[in-house]
Amino acid sequence: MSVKQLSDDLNARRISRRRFWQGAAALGLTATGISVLERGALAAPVQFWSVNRQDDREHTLIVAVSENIDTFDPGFTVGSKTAQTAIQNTFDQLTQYEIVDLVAPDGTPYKGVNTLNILPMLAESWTQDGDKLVFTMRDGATFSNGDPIDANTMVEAYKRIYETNAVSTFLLSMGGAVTGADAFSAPDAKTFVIQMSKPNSLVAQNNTMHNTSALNPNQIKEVATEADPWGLEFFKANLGMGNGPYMLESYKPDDALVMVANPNYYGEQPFFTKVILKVVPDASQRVQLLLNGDVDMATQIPKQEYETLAASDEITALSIPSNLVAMLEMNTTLAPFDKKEIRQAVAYAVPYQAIIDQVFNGQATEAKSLVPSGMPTSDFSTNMYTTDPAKAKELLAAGGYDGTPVKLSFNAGIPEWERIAILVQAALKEVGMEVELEKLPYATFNELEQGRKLQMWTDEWISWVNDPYYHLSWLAASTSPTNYPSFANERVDEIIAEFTLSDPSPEKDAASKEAQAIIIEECPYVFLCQPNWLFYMRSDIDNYVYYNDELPRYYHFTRKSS
Amino acid sequence: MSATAAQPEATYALRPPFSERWRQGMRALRANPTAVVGLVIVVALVLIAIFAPVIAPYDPQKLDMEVVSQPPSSAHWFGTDQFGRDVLSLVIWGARLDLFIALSAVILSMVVGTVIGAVSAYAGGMTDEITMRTMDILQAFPRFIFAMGIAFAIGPGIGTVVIATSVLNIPGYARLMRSVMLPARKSQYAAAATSVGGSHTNVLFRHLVPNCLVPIFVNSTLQFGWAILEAAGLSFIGLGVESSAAEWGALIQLGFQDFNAGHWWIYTFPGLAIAVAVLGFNLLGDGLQDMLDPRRQ
Amino acid sequence: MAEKMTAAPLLRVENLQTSFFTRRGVAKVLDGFDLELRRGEILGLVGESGSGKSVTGYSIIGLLKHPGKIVGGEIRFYGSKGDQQGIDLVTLPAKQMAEVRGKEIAMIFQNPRSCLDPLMSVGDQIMEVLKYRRGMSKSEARAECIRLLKTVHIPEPERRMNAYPHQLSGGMAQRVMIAMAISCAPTLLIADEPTTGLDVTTEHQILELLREMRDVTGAGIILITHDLNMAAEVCDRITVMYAGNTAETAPVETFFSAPRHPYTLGLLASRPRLGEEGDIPTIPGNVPDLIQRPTGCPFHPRCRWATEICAAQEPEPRVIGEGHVVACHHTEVVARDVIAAD
Amino acid sequence: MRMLRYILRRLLFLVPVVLGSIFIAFLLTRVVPGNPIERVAGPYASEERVLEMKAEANLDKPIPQQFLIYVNDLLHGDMGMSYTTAQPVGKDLKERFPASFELVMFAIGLAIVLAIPLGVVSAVKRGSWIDHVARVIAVAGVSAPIFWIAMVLLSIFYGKLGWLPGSQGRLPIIMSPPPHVTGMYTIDALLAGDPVTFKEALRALILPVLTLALVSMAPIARMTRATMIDALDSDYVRTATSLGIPRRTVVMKHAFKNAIIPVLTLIAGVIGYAIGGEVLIELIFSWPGLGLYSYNAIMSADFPAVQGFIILATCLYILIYLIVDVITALLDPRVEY
Repeated sequence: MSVKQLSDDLNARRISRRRFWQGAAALGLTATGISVLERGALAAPVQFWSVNRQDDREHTLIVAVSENIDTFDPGFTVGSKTAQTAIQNTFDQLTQYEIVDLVAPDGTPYKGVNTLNILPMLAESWTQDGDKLVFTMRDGATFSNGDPIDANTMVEAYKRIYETNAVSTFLLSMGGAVTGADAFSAPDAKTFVIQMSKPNSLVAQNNTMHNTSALNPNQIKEVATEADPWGLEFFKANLGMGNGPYMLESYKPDDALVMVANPNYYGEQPFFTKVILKVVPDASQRVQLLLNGDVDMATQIPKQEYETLAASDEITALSIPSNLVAMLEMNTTLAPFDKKEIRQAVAYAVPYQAIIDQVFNGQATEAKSLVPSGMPTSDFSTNMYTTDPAKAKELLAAGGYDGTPVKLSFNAGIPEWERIAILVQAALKEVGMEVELEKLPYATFNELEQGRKLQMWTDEWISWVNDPYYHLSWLAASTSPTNYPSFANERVDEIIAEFTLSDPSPEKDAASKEAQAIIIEECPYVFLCQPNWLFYMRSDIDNYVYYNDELPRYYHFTRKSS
Repeated sequence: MSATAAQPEATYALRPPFSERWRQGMRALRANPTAVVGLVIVVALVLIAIFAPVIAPYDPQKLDMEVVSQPPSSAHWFGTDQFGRDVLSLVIWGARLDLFIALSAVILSMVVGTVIGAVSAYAGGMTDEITMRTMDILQAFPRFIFAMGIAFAIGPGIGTVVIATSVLNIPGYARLMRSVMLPARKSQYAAAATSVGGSHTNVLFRHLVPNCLVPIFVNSTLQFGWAILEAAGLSFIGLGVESSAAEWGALIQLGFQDFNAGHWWIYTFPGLAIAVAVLGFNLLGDGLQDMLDPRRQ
Repeated sequence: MAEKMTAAPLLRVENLQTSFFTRRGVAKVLDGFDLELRRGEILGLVGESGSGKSVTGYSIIGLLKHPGKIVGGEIRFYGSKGDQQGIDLVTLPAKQMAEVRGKEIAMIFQNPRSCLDPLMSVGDQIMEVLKYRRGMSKSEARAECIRLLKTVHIPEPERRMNAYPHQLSGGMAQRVMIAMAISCAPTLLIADEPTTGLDVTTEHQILELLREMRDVTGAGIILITHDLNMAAEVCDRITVMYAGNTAETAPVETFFSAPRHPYTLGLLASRPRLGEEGDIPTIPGNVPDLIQRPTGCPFHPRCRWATEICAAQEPEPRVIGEGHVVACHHTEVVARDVIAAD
Repeated sequence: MRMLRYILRRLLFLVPVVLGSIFIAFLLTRVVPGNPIERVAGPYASEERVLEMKAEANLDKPIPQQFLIYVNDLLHGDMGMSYTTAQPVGKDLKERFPASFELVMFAIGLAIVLAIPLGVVSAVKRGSWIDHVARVIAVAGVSAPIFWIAMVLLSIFYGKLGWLPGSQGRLPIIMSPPPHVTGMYTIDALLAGDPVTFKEALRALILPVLTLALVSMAPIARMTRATMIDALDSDYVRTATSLGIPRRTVVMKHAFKNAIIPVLTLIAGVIGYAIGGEVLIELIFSWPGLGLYSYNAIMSADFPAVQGFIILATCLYILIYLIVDVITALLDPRVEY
């Protein structure tokens, strides 16, 4: 019998409250834990009688989201934004970024984060001591059932990430920074230590993300089976017991995910006691719901909706510069894009301004290097590509393009890609390159992209860590799993290997610029633009904080009283 | 069989030749206004499709950033889309592509289906049994999902749409063909032909098939409408033809991206085009069905 | 027999014109057709397919289907009350016509099994008529239904009542039809090829039953048939129709002993006779196109006695004997030839 | 008892059809290029992990063996785990079914209520202007693309007028569903005596139901008209008329009853079509039913989910036909059972 099953049973009234208490005690839950569970469990069925329901509308935040959960396992979330958001709001990490006041280019003040200043969160304080990250654990931090969190909890949790070969392993061990599960230790219950292979600033930044969320070791033990000692099956389908400001109340795929405030949270209770992530698959319907006030926020809104939403008095539309780069990518191992001249010809043919104006409603800035403008060492100076059909024709001829039509593939789920593809198709046709558009369901697209089977395609990238080497490691290192154009350049590989984990230095910055210049010249990516991060909420919602992982933290939000 | 005394009892052998029935049908058409409306629409569509290059005021593939998302005007009767393409021209060229897709899908399913049905009816026995059970299975499949599955499996493109929309029509044709064939097989046609020494294949295709074609032809008219709708549906969820193609479903899909911006003309006109076309084929098919069915004259 | 001949007329059809407005043109299916029926008489209406026999029946009972329409003439019906004036069924408003149907005039059809609602038991169908037409309660209707079924000699009526049409033989179904038809004691019964599709024994039984019904109810019966043998078996008088006209009317004995219309002669010659071998002579040619009717006598293109006048002028019916009426320009010539041949 | 035997016999007869559909569903997912594991694993998973996952899903085995394993699992009530919801497919389908069923039943109910009178009137007034208008009305519904109708209806009745709820699923977002009994919110709300939830559930149904009903109407109306014309022209209707039975009774009792039997079979087909065919409606109305589930499953190459859905839909289709057959057998004394 598991906690979840127990609460489900109570929920469905299959068992009496007495049996519930007995069962809970048998499971070894503390009294607080039981009461929390009971409250959570009873919440739903009691509710249907409260016809009012409008009562708590004030403190209920409703968000229209586009997709279901793919996995609830913090170690493995890379796809679904809904999953990442749920995890981010139900788990605290050891550290967090400092929140600062910023001003958008259009003059709107907003809150963002300073990625250079990492503050404690679950930890009471932290320091970097050479090749060691030392965290002092907070007193009184517990999981939502009351189980205490100490350094040993963290060791277990990080061990799970490494033992299960989770995606987070990739983040933490970037550049060989953290090599194995034995890098995590707890000299005492209050002290948690991460041992790095050499001093660097990357691990501390990577460590602020939801992928390092710590699962409750007690719960892992409970759900583990012999074949599955880390409970992979369970945590894929079920959100682990969290330690953050919210806890999961219910989740029904294609319907809604509901979170409620965690009464055992060590920090301040959030303004919104309930957050409903409502799945609305059709993008224009999400906008309709937002415009009509049935939801407070809507995510994954196509860029072309900006004008409509920004024009509404009832909507706050934030347009915030972001490090996201929209790119046209070419497979450097497939003809005709195995020739540099052909790739450069494409870069000269692309109608950059039309894309910014027509596709992104002007809510984008030019992008001229792989390292985006908001990231240290970004260098646009060597980029000479402008929309120049004559030059493009010249280069096509120089590259010996034989007129074979090429395929431009894109992910059907994102309307911007379709629009970009149509514009690029027309532009390339003008310079003599026949392009067939291939609109692919995201599953097929992802598979073909990961399998390096696409010829030319559109995609985007944002680095959660604001570090050029982190960024280059993902996109330009020849061994990177996400270097989809299969770009391989010895010098770039060398630079990445040498400087990714090194301390800041003028040479490090210069090397980054050198690598950028090489990538611009070799042109595996055509940088279309840097779209702004657009965020929409009803005007009565306040206190949005922009994080560069783009996941909203609902505990910051408040509702203005009318 | 309800035979009113006013008409001589129709027997299979006594049915007038096709040309006579066709003439009767044409006469009947005049007495059936809804079918006439259908016929007029269909003929108009076919003409538009054939003469698209002449009729269309603009090149439908010409992007023009100067006139993006313009509402209907004297220069652009149906307005322009997000890429400055002329919606009227797109809709006109769309008739060509959509009719082509529908025609291909109908022909494909008709050919495959009728051959299966004819062979099955003619062969009888186990072959018939197995074929018809297979058709049962196919018919029990959720239609659109199956089309989606096929489209997903073979990837996007015109050929995909044709195949995806045609596969599940096959059982309908096979069944129809078989039901028409079974009585026909026993009739004089087959007996006469085999008695003068025709081979089986010969008998099957030279004599029996032509006599079964009328109901199949009528059914196809109705299938046309379905094929257009299904192709549009596939385009809507992104499993259809190339995004930039002048296909009604693809145009609606692009138009819907600007739904909230109030650019109604981008999705309304292709939508109306589909509605009118499907209505035309349905009314015509409906009318033909009435007219060619001797009982409902 | 003789006193029946002098009985009061029940129905007099005069110059009836029924046309079918088809897409090809107007088909004059009945073109000035005359007929007279007396009470208690069985009149045989014979002719080839398409001669307008059934249309006559439908015209009388008012069941012509679109696009058929009565365009002229009179159907004077003298009803059960023996009204001297009679009522003209052609001009009778639809509502009153519906009153007449079933109660005064009933009709039985060919293919009796398809004439019964397949989803209702025969008892329910008969009781339905009794309920609507005679205002009977359920129990009354049930009793009456059993009585009616007994009348038409259906064994075990209580059990048969629950049978569905598909469970009945054709003969049984026709008996049920007759039971329904006589349920309101109509004065006129039209039987349209009532034995088509029945075997010879059953055919005989049904005809016998019809005669019995006439004897019991005193109704006049029009028996529509293409089978002269059948007409001979049961009818008092026979009217031969050709292309919507009356060719010849005669008492049954005269009809067979002294037929005078060329078409009648043809029909008689082409009827199959028991025990005869060899080719049955057929009437050459086809039934004329009713949309483009031949001028003059409609039979002239097929008639071996035809002369110029036949093509020019339509023959008027002439009385040539006791109840014997013939519409032919050459009755005398035909009579001479026939007698000579005998 | 005889009926029971009839049903059993029919069920037995359907076994090969179900097996066949399982096979085709299986085959369909296997001809998809690539396989879902790589996508599920993501770009970051190590190669061993991918192989391990493939082995877990039996995708490393030859296809015939995969099929046998699948059928064996099916026989044990296991339809596999969905890659997209991380839940057993059987559980997913069970959860989604009531949402779709409620939608389809209301829609077909509405379609029947509208289409059958249209067809009857058309047939009775055959050739008149009423007939022509009724036929155009019936056909018009099926002429426009379903997603187009849905979007336009939403923009009018939600966006512009605000009369009806938008694309928010089966209940207003902040309402929780009534206690689960049937899973159909309208019925469950009534059972719980909760008029507010009932009203809201009904309101949420209006637009999707209307959209689906519009496209389901045409075939029903067309078939009703045809069978009604046949029935009105039939010998038994002529008999009833010749006996002076009132026209109303002739039309409604004799003609209609006979005409409706073939229409029932057609309705079964329409229901079957609707259960698999309201994908686009569920997508646009955020309706958490089988259509949206199968849509997500296909778009993410979720083999077990796609297979499970197809098998369920096929079985439902067959079941509906069986029910109609039984109804027909009860209505029509000619059917032997």
